[in-house]
Amino acid sequence: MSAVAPVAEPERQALPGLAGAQALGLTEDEYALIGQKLGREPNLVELAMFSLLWSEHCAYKHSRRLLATLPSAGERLVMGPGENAGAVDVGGGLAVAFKVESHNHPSAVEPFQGAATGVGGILRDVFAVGARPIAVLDSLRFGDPSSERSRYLLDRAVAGIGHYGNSIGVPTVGGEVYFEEPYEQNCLVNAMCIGLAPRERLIRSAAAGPGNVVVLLGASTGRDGIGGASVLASAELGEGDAAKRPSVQIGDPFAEKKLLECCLELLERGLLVALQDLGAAGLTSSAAEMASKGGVGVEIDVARVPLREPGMEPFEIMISESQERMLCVVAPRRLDEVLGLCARWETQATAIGTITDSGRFRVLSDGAVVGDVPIGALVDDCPLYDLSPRPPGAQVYPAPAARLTDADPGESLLALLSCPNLASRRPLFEQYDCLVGSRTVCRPEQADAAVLRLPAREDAPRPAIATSIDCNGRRVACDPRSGTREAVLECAANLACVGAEPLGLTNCLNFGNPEKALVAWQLTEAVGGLGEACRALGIPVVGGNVSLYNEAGEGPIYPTPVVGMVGELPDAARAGGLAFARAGDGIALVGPFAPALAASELARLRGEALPGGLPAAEVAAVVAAQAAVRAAVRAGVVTSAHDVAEGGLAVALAECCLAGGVGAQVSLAGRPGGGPDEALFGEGPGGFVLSGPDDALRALAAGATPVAIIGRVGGERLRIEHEGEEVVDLAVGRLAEAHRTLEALFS
Amino acid sequence: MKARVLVRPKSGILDPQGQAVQRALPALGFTDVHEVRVGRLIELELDDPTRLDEMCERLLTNPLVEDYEVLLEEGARR
Amino acid sequence: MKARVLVRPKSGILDPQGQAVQRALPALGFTDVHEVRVGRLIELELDDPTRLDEMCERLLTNPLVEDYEVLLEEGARR
Amino acid sequence: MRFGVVRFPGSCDEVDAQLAASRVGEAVLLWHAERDLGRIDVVVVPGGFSYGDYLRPGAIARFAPVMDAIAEFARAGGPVLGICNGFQVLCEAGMLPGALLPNRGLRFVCRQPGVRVESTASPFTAALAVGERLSIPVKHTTGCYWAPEHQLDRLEAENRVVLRYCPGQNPNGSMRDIAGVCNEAGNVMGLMPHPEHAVDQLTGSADGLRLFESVAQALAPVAA
Ligand SMILES: Nc1ncnc2c1ncn2[C@@H]1O[C@H](COP(=O)(O)OP(=O)(O)O)[C@@H](O)[C@H]1O
Ligand SMILES: [Mg+2]
Repeated sequence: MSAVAPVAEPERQALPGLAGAQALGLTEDEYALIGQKLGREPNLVELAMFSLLWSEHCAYKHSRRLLATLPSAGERLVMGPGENAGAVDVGGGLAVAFKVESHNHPSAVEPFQGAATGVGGILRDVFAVGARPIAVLDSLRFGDPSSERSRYLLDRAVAGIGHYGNSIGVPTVGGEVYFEEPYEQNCLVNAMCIGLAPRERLIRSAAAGPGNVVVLLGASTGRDGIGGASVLASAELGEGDAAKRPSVQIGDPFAEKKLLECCLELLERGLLVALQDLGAAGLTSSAAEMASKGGVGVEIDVARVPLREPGMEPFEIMISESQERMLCVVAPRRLDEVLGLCARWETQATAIGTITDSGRFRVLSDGAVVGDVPIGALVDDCPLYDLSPRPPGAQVYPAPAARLTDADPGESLLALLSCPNLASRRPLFEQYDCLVGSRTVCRPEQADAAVLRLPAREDAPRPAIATSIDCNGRRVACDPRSGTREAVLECAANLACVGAEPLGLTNCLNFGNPEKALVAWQLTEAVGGLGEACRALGIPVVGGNVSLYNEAGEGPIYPTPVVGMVGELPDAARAGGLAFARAGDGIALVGPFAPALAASELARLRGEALPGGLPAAEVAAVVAAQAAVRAAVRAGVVTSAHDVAEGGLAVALAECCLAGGVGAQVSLAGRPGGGPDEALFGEGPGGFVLSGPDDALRALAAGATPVAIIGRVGGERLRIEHEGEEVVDLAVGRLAEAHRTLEALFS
Repeated sequence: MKARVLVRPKSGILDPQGQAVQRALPALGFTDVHEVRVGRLIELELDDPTRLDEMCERLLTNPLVEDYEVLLEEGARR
Repeated sequence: MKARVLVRPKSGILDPQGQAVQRALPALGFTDVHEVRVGRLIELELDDPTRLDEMCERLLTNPLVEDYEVLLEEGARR
Repeated sequence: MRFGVVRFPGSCDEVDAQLAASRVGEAVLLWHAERDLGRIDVVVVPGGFSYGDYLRPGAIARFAPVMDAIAEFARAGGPVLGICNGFQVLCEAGMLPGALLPNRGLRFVCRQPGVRVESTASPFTAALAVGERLSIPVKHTTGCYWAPEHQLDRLEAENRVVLRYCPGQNPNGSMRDIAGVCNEAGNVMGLMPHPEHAVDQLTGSADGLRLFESVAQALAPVAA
């Protein structure tokens, strides 16, 4: 095509052509477009770079237009989507950065390393913006634990998360796990990280200053995950997975701990112009994105990159996904100081290139040009695709297997407490250090959200943040718009129960193949519901991640838009717990709760088909109820607060009893015509169980929020009456025994 | 009979333990060690060694990231 | 030259890893394994094997709870 | 009253230990590569994963330059507290008897067991009473305390088992429920529970602070 072919060793530069492009996952049109942008055919290095940056994983080609509809502005927003992690202001000159990301396909291939490197990756995103990671949360989905594969994935993924988080010294303070058949072949492993930084020290990733030096920090580069981004993250899993295995990445939390401390100290001393993590597509994406954001060019010499394996080709070096590496831009006069500090932290640091004003990404190998592409073409010119959504005529997901028949309410309650989706998560979270950092005020199972203390400030001696991560994929499968709205409301409800007000939200959209009309519809509806709920709460989406093509065998996973939220509370000492604690306290059901059995956990146990829709929640009324609960908790007038979620009111009551080791007597009235099961086990947003002195509970009714005093704390049994008839009478010890079933999966 | 299975990280696979040990050696005065890999040793007392490979592949090792080698007690064979 | 150090828990020291492996075997159809011990394998590439014992005693093993054995590449000697 | 808290590459709880110690005195971090401790009254070898816990927990850290200075400090009678990874380091260094083996359950365990004070022979428990029950979290994978039977007998006879897990609450299979021991002179103590994570009721318990207060009190006449 053009005469300005790059100078290079000719044998390395045989042109891969269209066939090569297709092998790397590009379409014919995309290949033609690359030729147009370059004015010639790309060589292997260039094509490898394009194939990754133009992959779904990096270019968001099927989701970017949808994401643009999400609210991303707000009073407290410091940094929104587009940076490695978004951030909100938490007062006192501090900002909290946070993001959730998926590592689904690597975890399906090798769960321990997949989950571990997932944590490592999200930590880097957070310290890349200059924030010290202070908490991790995990969100997991597996098939039913009756399958050996699911148990293996669960066991190893949990071990991997713990291994990385514990070793690097960041507490894992919360998370969630669901077991549903559609995740059997395609598990989900999402990890969220929260970081803390002085507001003015947050750094962006835009490179600047032609002549500045590009320094690679951290581990040596090996053949890890070569093709990982395009092969593992963007293609459906299926036959031949074994062949993808050699690209497994091994996490080294020790290396990352040093890298983390080193980067934070470099920033604290003001030695860096820009900082960026190396994630998917390695050097290619990090350098290209930094240059693109800064409107500059970049030159990298692959011969200077420290290698772990001999004989690596330039293209391999450019796209390797070796872990525990960062890229930074440094002014030449600061270089020695930077290298010295890195040596002290035993972190390898190598000048591998320079910032230029060419607007081009030039790859050199020992000085010879082996690739030369316009940065704009790489980063911005990937074609975006419109989705072709079509709602399904009927529910496409099969009914879950029936596990419970002819049960009375007491038996149903025990079955629910012991079912894998509701049983105590203790066997998981005891494998995570939830304490390191000395900030953890509310640990797992003590409250609905984790609470982390912030440094004291003049107007507040014990300020804190709260965080939660949520999504019930089965409900999203029933109704992607309502289900996603519910996930956001559930997250905010958890925050309200500890007394926290939401500040911002991050999300990870785990969906199937967006080229299918059904998945396109799920995605469109879910993003619509996400935006609606955020607007109702008045909070921005600060960032997130999209993981598509989550299918294997029988079809797509349940659409799973995982929502992570961060909120603030003025006084950590008043953080609300969920435990019933004082005999004699009244128990109130608060909020516009309209329980329905369709799509509930009980319906799942009974093997009922998924309905094609959920009742529309009155979002404004739910938000108002959250505000009322939050105010009561903050005022310190109630003893406990817990939201009603999976398993309905009876399970919520049982959880409050279990947390406090005390019983309760409750009397319920039902909807006319509705039986006890609906009142006890029906689900829906907007319900809270509060305990405390009766007058404090009654005072809650001053607003428009419905409040009903339904019982009293005390004794050693949970007794529930429905319409005057006793339907549950169980010792708390019996509830505890039922709740412990997950232990068996980890022995 | 006794069998030993030596399990090591595959070549090309990152071995953080080996690296850490290697970096620690010079300070102890061992300056001539060029490479260290850390793996696992599994010693078994069993009757029938014919299925050892299967055992290694299914349970004892992670074939994605590890290689192994079986050493049998002298005189024994599979 | 190459050296291998095999490290195992001393007899009498509880080896929960070995026990866990042993418990897992019957379910996979391996019913004839009477004992399993899990230890460490350290492979070194070094010039001079004479100080290997010292290296083992000071760093590579904890002599209180571990035994070791050194295997040298064939033909090599200390 | 000045605490020095060691920072190895891979330490995680050193800042928490520094914060805890600074509730009763001054506290500074000691870089692993230093050979000189400076003016220090108490050394804390903190928790975490020094050198990634690679090879064996504590195996590499014990050769850090700062450890020679700490051994010297201990020989001169200076109080040294090894917490979790620090306990492992002190055992590997031969400054405390025994070894820490993988937990019986083979998994990391983060839990808040009850711990009983068994001896006041160490300055870290001198101000406590034998039989007191403390609530202090543990979090580790390699915390099963082991020593030969005859040595355990001797430790008990010499009053050197400082802390035990309360009955039924041993999280790791430690022999004789041992959670912490001290050296012959009593000035070097190691324990698996993390007293630095139990210094404030707000984060769960303040019982661990007692150990820091105890050593401060023990040293008070000297420091004065
Ligand atoms: N679902 C989403 N909602 C909002 N922002 C998103 C979402 N998915 C991705 N983003 C934003 O798009 C940018 C690119 O994401 P990603 O490629 O995952 O970043 P990185 O390479 O740093 O991991 C990030 O700023 C991220 O926050
Ligand atoms: Mg990033």
